[in-house]
Order: sequence, then structure tokens, then C-alpha cells
Amino acid sequence: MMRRWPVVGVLIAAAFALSCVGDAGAQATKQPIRIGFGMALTGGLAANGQGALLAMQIWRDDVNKAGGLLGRPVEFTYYDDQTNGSTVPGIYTKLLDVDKVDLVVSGYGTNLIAPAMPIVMERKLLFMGLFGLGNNEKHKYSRYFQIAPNGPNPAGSFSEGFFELAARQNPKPKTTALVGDDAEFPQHALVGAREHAKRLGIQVVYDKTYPPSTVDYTPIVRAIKATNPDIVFVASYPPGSTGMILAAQEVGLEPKMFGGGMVGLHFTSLLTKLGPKLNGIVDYGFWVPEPTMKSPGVEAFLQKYQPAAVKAGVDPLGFYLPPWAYAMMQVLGQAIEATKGLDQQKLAEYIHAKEFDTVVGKVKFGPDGEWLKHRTVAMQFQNIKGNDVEQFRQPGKQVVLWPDEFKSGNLIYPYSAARK
Amino acid sequence: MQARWLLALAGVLIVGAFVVTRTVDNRYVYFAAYGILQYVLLATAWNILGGYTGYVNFGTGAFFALGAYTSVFLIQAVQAPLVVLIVAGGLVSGLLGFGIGYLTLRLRGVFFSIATLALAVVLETMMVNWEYVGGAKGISIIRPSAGPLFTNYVQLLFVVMAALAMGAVAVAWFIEHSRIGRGFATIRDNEEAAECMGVPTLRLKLLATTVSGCLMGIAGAPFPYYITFVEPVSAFNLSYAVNSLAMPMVGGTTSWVGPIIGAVLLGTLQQLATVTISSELNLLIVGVVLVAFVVLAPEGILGLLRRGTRRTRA
Amino acid sequence: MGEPLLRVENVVKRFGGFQALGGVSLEVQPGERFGLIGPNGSGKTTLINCISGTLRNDEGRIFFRGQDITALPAHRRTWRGIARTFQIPRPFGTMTVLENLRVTLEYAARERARAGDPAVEAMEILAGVGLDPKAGAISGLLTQIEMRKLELARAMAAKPALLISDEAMAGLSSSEVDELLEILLRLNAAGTTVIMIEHIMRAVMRFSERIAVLDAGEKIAEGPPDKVVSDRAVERAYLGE
Amino acid sequence: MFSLDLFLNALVAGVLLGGFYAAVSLGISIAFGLLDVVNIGHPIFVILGSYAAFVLNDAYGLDPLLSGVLFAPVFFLIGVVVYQVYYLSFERKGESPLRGLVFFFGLLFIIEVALLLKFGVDYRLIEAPYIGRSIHIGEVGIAFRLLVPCVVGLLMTLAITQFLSRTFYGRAIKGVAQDSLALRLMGIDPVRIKTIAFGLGIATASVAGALLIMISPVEPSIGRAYIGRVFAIAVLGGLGSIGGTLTAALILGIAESLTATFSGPSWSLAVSFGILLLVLAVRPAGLFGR
Repeated sequence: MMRRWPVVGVLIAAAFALSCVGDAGAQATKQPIRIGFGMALTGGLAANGQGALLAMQIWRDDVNKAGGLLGRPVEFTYYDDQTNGSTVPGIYTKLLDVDKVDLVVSGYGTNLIAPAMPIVMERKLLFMGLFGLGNNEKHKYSRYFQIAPNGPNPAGSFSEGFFELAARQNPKPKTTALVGDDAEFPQHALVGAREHAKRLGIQVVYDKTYPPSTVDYTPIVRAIKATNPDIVFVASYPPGSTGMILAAQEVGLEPKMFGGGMVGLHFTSLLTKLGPKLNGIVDYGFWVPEPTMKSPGVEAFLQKYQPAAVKAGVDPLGFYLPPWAYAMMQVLGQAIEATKGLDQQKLAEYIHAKEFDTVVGKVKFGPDGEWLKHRTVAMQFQNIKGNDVEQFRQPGKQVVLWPDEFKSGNLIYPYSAARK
Repeated sequence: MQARWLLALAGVLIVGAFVVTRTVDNRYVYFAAYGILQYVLLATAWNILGGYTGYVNFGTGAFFALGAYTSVFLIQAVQAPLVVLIVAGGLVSGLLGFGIGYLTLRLRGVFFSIATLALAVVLETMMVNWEYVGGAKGISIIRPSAGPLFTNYVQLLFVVMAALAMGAVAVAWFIEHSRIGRGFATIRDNEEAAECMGVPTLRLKLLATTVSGCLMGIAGAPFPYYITFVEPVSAFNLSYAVNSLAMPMVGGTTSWVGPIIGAVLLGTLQQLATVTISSELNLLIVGVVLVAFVVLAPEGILGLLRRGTRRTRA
Repeated sequence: MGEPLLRVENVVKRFGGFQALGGVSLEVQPGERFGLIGPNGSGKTTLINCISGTLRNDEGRIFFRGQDITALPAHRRTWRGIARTFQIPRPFGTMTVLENLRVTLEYAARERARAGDPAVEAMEILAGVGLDPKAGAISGLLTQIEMRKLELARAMAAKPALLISDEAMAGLSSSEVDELLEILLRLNAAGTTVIMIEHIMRAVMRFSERIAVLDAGEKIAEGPPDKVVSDRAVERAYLGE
Repeated sequence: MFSLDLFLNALVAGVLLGGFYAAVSLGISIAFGLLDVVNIGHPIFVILGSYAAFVLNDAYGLDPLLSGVLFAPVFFLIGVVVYQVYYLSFERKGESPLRGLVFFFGLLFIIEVALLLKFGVDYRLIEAPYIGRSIHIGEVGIAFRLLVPCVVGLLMTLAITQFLSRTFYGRAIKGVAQDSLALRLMGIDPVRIKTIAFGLGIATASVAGALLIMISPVEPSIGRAYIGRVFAIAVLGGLGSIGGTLTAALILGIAESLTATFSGPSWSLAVSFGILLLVLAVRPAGLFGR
């Protein structure tokens, strides 16, 4: 029995040795600035994660072509977090203690940002967050910044446009159904939706969730139809979005407004297949190719992104997340140039103080690291014909309805009118 | 007397782990080691039921998550200290283990496995709908301070997990070398014959499911402090079920050493793949290793070693 | 005669709609060599499954040493002194031959006979059936005759007052049959009551002091061997009309 | 909020869903129920079928069902190869099915990664003229997207039960489940029979995959969500009983649908698995177990 111990010992030792080598990097004459992060390259959020990575790599190449930051080239060190939070602590400590990167940014999504928070907080590091919902609510960490334009009330930002638009209609809708996935983002969005419905005096007549692995959505849609709501707010991931849209049409659920927080109606693979079935649906969005949303650099970015995306096999439109991943890096890059260094405190102070020009427009952060003002838009699919992907690059298809400063068209109301 | 030596060795290892925290500042070592030790614990726990008695539990994730959620509940409710969390997590999951033990009265083989799988689904749905522990949204957990002995909380977690893993291995060792372990083996080999040779099979199976479940719950108890954000998808992750089953298989299921070897090997491989290859290929490697091992080394690494020594002696 | 060691009272066992035992009663005296015969499917194995506790009878009661054991699980009956072999050997296949006996000694004989070192005792029993050279072999890899011997040896390791041997000799050569008979006779001589179920008539006739015949779940005859063979009903059951 | 109209619709939706579940579970029912091969990787073959249908649909607009049938022989061959590897590595050596289980887990990961590398992580959907349409009979609405899978699932079940009871090979497959020695005595090679049966099981995945992508968007890792469901159905129905599988699939479908309609859809899966646990506790061999 005792003879086996050495085997175990050797295995353990080998394990540590292997995981610790490979970090004695070469000391180049002009030391690069190294930025580390984990990213969902596989697992449930991989579609977004891979797109974000591509956008960040485009930023890196752009910066390096222009001579780098502070005259130093930028390098990335990144690992696949497999959309599994338990890999994140290991990844970030490896980045910091073994790879000794200069800066870290977050991976994609709330669940993958949260496990990294205590690690960056312990070391007082600047931490740029990519699409996290309320990650800083408990921590109130002053060096955390989050690029999605959710504003000071993140949960409510996805539904605000939907319910504001509803409240403006005459007669004002009286009842709403709320439904969504049993998952992180949809649950947050539903919390916000409940708040807005209450605030605007719209009665909630159905409020339920379903498991993400649901196959048939028609029973849910029928139950909603039976409560006869004026408007229906759905917070869902791609399978749920697809399932709800198809089931609603099959069952004949035609409320006055339909949509809300449906993830997936921003990706080519679903847009092209759903085609005209999308008409009339109101959804949240961050960026769409409408004239009111043009900002300097975004065209140029998309021109680089789209061919690269086709090659990499990720979403070829890239309206949802990639510009924001790029913008996040722009904020970081501009702060480094302006503070002329990598001092975490100075960087954080600078990002708090200044407004940034990015491909998604002007960015200004509030005290909690969220956008000072929220800028999530509500848009409606209009005039979609056939299944051609090109139409989604044109204005007038994903019409921005709210907020007013970005408005590019009018809500077609009720829903059934848009479906003719 | 062998037991005494092993006990001493375990003590030395725990003290060693503590000493490591005095000398090594590289925190990645702690996180990586925590992950591997957690798998040593889970694989050993699984093996007590699966390897020794032959009842294959597909629901490791459920027991692990139940331990983790017990902790979340206690942290939310009373800010309970880590020791209490570990004890409570073990108790609650042990109770669940006792419950599924009664299933073995009627369910054998794959039927039992399917039942544990079903149990995991039911339990996950409950957690998803329980707002107090975060529901589907998940919940942030703030770590307490590490206390005077450690410079940061991760070191503390590492030492705790090292001790827990060691404890689990000790339990497995004692079972294996006692009458209980031999009784377990008769159940695995032929339950009816075992009963007729005077082995109280139900009582032993209940013991196995309870101990195994308890250890899995203990593995999950510190998880909220490790990850600081608990949500059902990562707590009930399929990888716990797959790994806790695959690791003993790769190492060898009939001995307490097997799960250790498997956990260290597969755990390290996965950790390495995460920080080197970092792409879809990561999962591919796990798949290929699993297939290669069960096809080429059916009795695991221990089996290979045994065959090797037999050949050299011959 | 004093109190019987085993008393089976009107035992009924059904499988779904099929009645495998239709109210069988019998008594076995302490120290007796009792034979149980009958055509295939007559319910012999079902009966001993009910006696050993592997199956629960639907009606009737079973007494051992005057105590009602009908509701006891199999392992408790073994603790009280009933041991059996299986028709198709069921060794603990991943264990060695010695370990098979050792674990039985530890569990079955624990109440009544906590003698010396189980390993030593196990070796003695193995020597008694001539399996001692195979003590270290993995039991799943034994030959047919070795497995039958192991079945017997393992049941003996339970230190039973009553040993039930279920077709231990099927498929063996006549010299091997003699060898096993010898073992059983020796065991009986040392005080163990034996119930033997057997197809090989030569063996049952030679071994048994008393024989019961089952047919279609009913006991159709009982008595000394020579009387039973000449019974008309038994002839009919075996040969048909 | 109970109404007869809702109840009828929920019932019909449950039957439709059940028919589809039957199609997905058939392969398991054959491999696990008749051959004792714990093919936990079956769902990934279903996903493979979905992608096959997707490729042909995307490139040539081919109807998914047609490509499901077209690919069935290919899947049969894949099944033959997989079973050969399984047989040589495990069954022939008399290894416990447990190792086979790990083998199939590994296979699941390998195929999943292969799909990821080829198709990426995007959700894939298909187009067909009947998707999004429905017919109404009185108050009951039936979506073609679900009707087609249900009908095909029922037909497949019927075809397989007929094959098993009417044809020589079918009866041999049933025989192999009970007594392979008897087969051998009849001069039939049980391994060959099992190979054919396993191939058949995998071939059903081709069609089931086409049905799946008709109903919902597909992504390589969603196969994992079906592992529990298909095994639950096979076990609930009783191993070795194809008819039992269909019944169990219908029960699960109806339970899910009724739960989703009348209480919380969030609990629908838990209710299904709760039923499974109850049935197993009361009747371990399943509803129609042998």
C-alpha cells in the first residue's frame, strides 16, 4: 500500500510544476503592455464571447498599427472560461501571478464577471466589465467600470423603452404578461419589467418563468393568451426567443405589443431564418444600423469585423456585442495614453472623471461604474421581407423607437398592424 | 499499524499544505490546487458508493450543489462561519444520501443511476425557484476576512480543502480495510449472494449512500466562498457528475488510491488545458482521454500498474 | 421426536398470476439429511428461496428452531443459522477465494461463533473441500467444479445449523459428484442439518434419509428414499402417463 | 384560469410533444432497452442529425425530414462502427456496462467538439413552408412544426415495433435481448444482430435530429439537456418495450404541457422527473417492464 504514495506525490508535483512553467517570458527591448482576461469561447455564452474576442483583437491590431500605447505594443493573454464560473478564479490568478499581465479586463457576462471581482478587489486593480448586470451592487468597488449602457438601474434598462412606449399609446394598455427563462439575464430583466409596469400603472396578469431547456412553448403561450393581456413582455435567451415567437404565431397570440428583452434577435443565424416572422416585435438593442445611431468609427470597425467574423465562424453582423467590446478597450486605451502609465489608481480616477469618444458614441461613467445615463434602446422590426441577410444591414428594418434622442421611426401599433 | 502510518502521513501533508502557504505567494497555485483537491474529495466520495458497492451515482452535482446552497442559506441567514457551513453541508447532503439509499431497495444498476439523475433535475428546479438563495439570477457572496493565520482567504480555503480531501481519503481507506468495505464489495459482486451470506445489504447501502452524499456536500460547502457568486448552472454543472465518475474510472475504482490518481491526473489536465489550449479542443482532450482510458486501460491506471508489476515479477 | 429444526407451514408463492408454490408444508429434524426432488419447474428452488429469505412467501409461515422467521430478511436468517448455495454459482467475483470465505465468516458467523482469526478459519474450511491451493485465486476465474466447491465452502463458512444445497452437482462428472457428496456427508456427521436439492437421483438416494417430492408447486410424496421412488404419484410426475 | 379549451389544447400539445419525445428516445430504447448498451451519447447523434438537416436545408432548401431519411443509412453505418468499437473494447471482454458509460460520455464530448469546430456556437434554425403555420379544429390549434414531428415519431415507433415482431432480423433482435445462447444455437451470430440493432437505433437519431431542428434552434451542446429526458422515458416505459417507450413519452409530454399551462412552466421538467422517481419507487421495472 505504502509503495503507491510516491506515485501520487510525483503526480502532484508534476501538476504544479507544469502549471507554473511557461511564464518566464522573454524580456523584449520594448516591453509590451499585456492585457489579460478570460472569455467564454465554449459553452452557453460562447457565441457572444467569441464575437467579443474578435472585436478586442481588432482593437489590439488597430492600436499596434498606430504605434501601440505609450509607444509599447499591446498583447493579449486570454483563456477560455468555458462559460463556467468555477474556472474564473483560477484563470485570473494565473493571469496575475503567473503570466504577470499588466491589466485585466472581464470576460463576457454577469456570471463570469462575478467570480473575478474579489480577486481584482483584493489587489485594487482597475477592472473593465463587459456586459455584467449589477456585479458591483454589493461591492461598490470604485475601480470597476461596465461598458453595457445599462445606466444606474441596470435591471430596468432592458424594459424601460418597452413600457414607456406602451404608456404613450392611446388608449394606454392596462394589462401585461411577463414571461422569461429561468436564467440570470432574463430574471434581471423581469425584475426591471415588474418595476416599470408598476410605476406606469400597468397591471401584471401573468408572471411566470420556464426552464431554458423547454422544447414546446405553445402551452405557455396559450396560458398567456388565456389571461388576455394587452402587451406581452418576454425576457429570453435564443431558444426561448425563437420558441416564443413561433408559438405566438401558431397559437395566434396577438397582443398590442410583443417582445421586450429577447436575446438572439440580434444574431444573423436567427434573424435570417425567422425573417418576416420578426415584423412588429419590439426588442431592446444596443446598436443597430439606423442613421440616428451613427458614431465615428463604427462603420470602419464593422468593415473590419464582418469579414473577419465570417472567417472565424462567429456572428457576421456583429451589431450586438462587438462594438461594445471594442469600445471597452478604447476607454482603457485612451485612459492609458492620457495618464501616461499603468497606475491602476490613476487610470480609475481618470475613467471616472472623463467622457470618452468611442465607436458606440460618447461614454461617461457614473460613481458605481455603470453608465451615468442609460442608453439601451427599444427597436421594432419593420418591413422584413424574405430571409436575405443584407436587409438587416440597412436602416429602416430595425427601427429605433426610444429614447427620443435616437429615435429613427415610429412604433407601429398595435402589433398586428406591423404584421400585415 | 499501517493505519497509524497513513494517519501520520496525512497529518504531515496537512501541515505541509499550511507551510506552503507561508512560503508560496503565487495565488494561482492555491486556486488550481483547490480545484484539484475538490475533485479528489468528490471522486473519493463517489467511489465509496460507485466503486465499492457498484451503485453509480449520476447526481454528484446535486449533492455538491446542495452543500453549496446550504452554505448560501446559512451565510444569508446568520453569516455562519466556515466550520458550521462544512458541517451543515455535510449533514444536509448526507441526509439526501440516506434518502436515495432507500431507493436501492428497489432500484439496481442503471435504474438507480437514472433516479439520481432525476433527483438532480428536481433539486435544481427547486433552487432555481428559491429566491432567497439567489434563484436563477444567482447571488453574490462576500468573503469574510481570512483571519490572523492567512494572508488571504484563498490560502485558508486551500488548507481547508486539503484537510477535507485528506479526511475523505482517510474515510475511504478505513472503509476499504474494514469489514464494512468487504461487505460493500460483496454487494458490488452479487447482492443476492451477499444477503444470503449474512451481509445486511440495506444497512450497508444506506451507510454508503449517506457517507458518499455527506462527503459530496462537504465538498460543496466552501464553494460559495471560493467562487463568490453562486448560481444554479455552475453549482449543478454536469462536469461534476462526469468528472467524479470518470476520475475513479481512470485511476481505478477498487482502491482508495484510484480516485486520487484520477482526480490529480484529469483535474490537472483540465486545468492545464484551460490555461494553455483554451478553446474547444479543451473538451476534446477530456473526451479523448476518457475514451482512450476506458478502452485501453479498463481497470484504470492502478490496473495498468498492477499488470506492470505482475509482468516484471514473472 | 423433539422440535423440528425447520418447519414450513402451508407456504404459497405467486409470480403475477402464476402460482409457483401451492401451500407446501414440511418439517426437517435436527441433524437430518433431507432430499428435495421434483421435475423442472416444480418449485424446488422457489421453496428454498422462501426458506432462505431470498424471496418472501405470500402465504404460510416458516419456523426455524421454533421461532417464526417468515418476516426476516435473508441476512438475519443467515445469522440465525440458515445457509444456502446457489444453483448457478454466485461467487463474489472480484475477490479471491479466501476473501469470499473470510467476508462470510465475518458477517454470517459473527453472532454465534466468533472464533479465532477469520483468515485461518477460512483456510481450514478451504482445506476441507480441497480448495486450499486456490485460496489466492480470483474467484470469478475458477473452473466449474472449483466454483461449486467454493459455493459449498462459502455456505459452510456461515457456520450454519441448516445448509441448503441447491443442485450443487449438476453437470459434474461422477467422480466429482462423489467428491462433493463426501464433503456433505462429513459436514452432516459434524452436526449440520442438510437439505439437498438434486436432479442426480443416484446422489440424492445415497445421501438422503428422507425425501420430499414436489410437482407443480405441491408436495406429492414424502418418506424414506426407497418408498418414495416406488410411489405411483412420483412415477407419474417424472414419467408422465 | 382553468378552462376546458385550455385543457384540451394542453392535452393535444402534450401528445404532440410526446410523439416527438418518442422519436428522440427510440434509439435509447433499442440500445439500452434491448441490447443493454448504455448509450448516454445518443442525444449527440440526434444533434448530429439536426446539423445534417441544417446543412442540406441551408444549401439546397431541402426539407429537413427528407434529409433525415437520406442520412439514416449513413447514421446506420456510424452506429455499426460505434458498436464494433464498443463490442471489441467492452462487451467481448465482459466489462461492466459502467465503463461503456464513460466511453459514451467521451464520445459525446468528441462529437460535440467536432460540431463546434465545424459549425461554431451559433444557434441554427431551418426554414420550411410549414413552420409557423397551424390548423385549428374547433378550439384546438395544432402547429405543423409540432404535428410533423409527432406523426413521424408515431410512424417510426410503429415501424420499429412491426420490424421487431414481423421480420426475421427483428425477432432475432428481440431474441438477443432475452437469450443470446439460443440464437447462437440457431446459427445466428448475436454480435451481428446487435450491431444491426444498434445501427438501427443510431439511424433513428438522424430522423429525430431533423425533427428537433424543426421545433427549436440547435446548438452543439444542447444535446446534454436531452440526456435526462430520453433515459427517463426509456426507463419509465420499461426497458425493452417500444410501446412502453411511446406511452412514457406521451406521459412526459402531457405532464410537461399541463404543468406549463396550469401552474408554472418553470416546474414542468421537475414534475416529469418527479413522476419518474415515483414510478421507479413503486414499480422499478417501469410501466411496461419485462
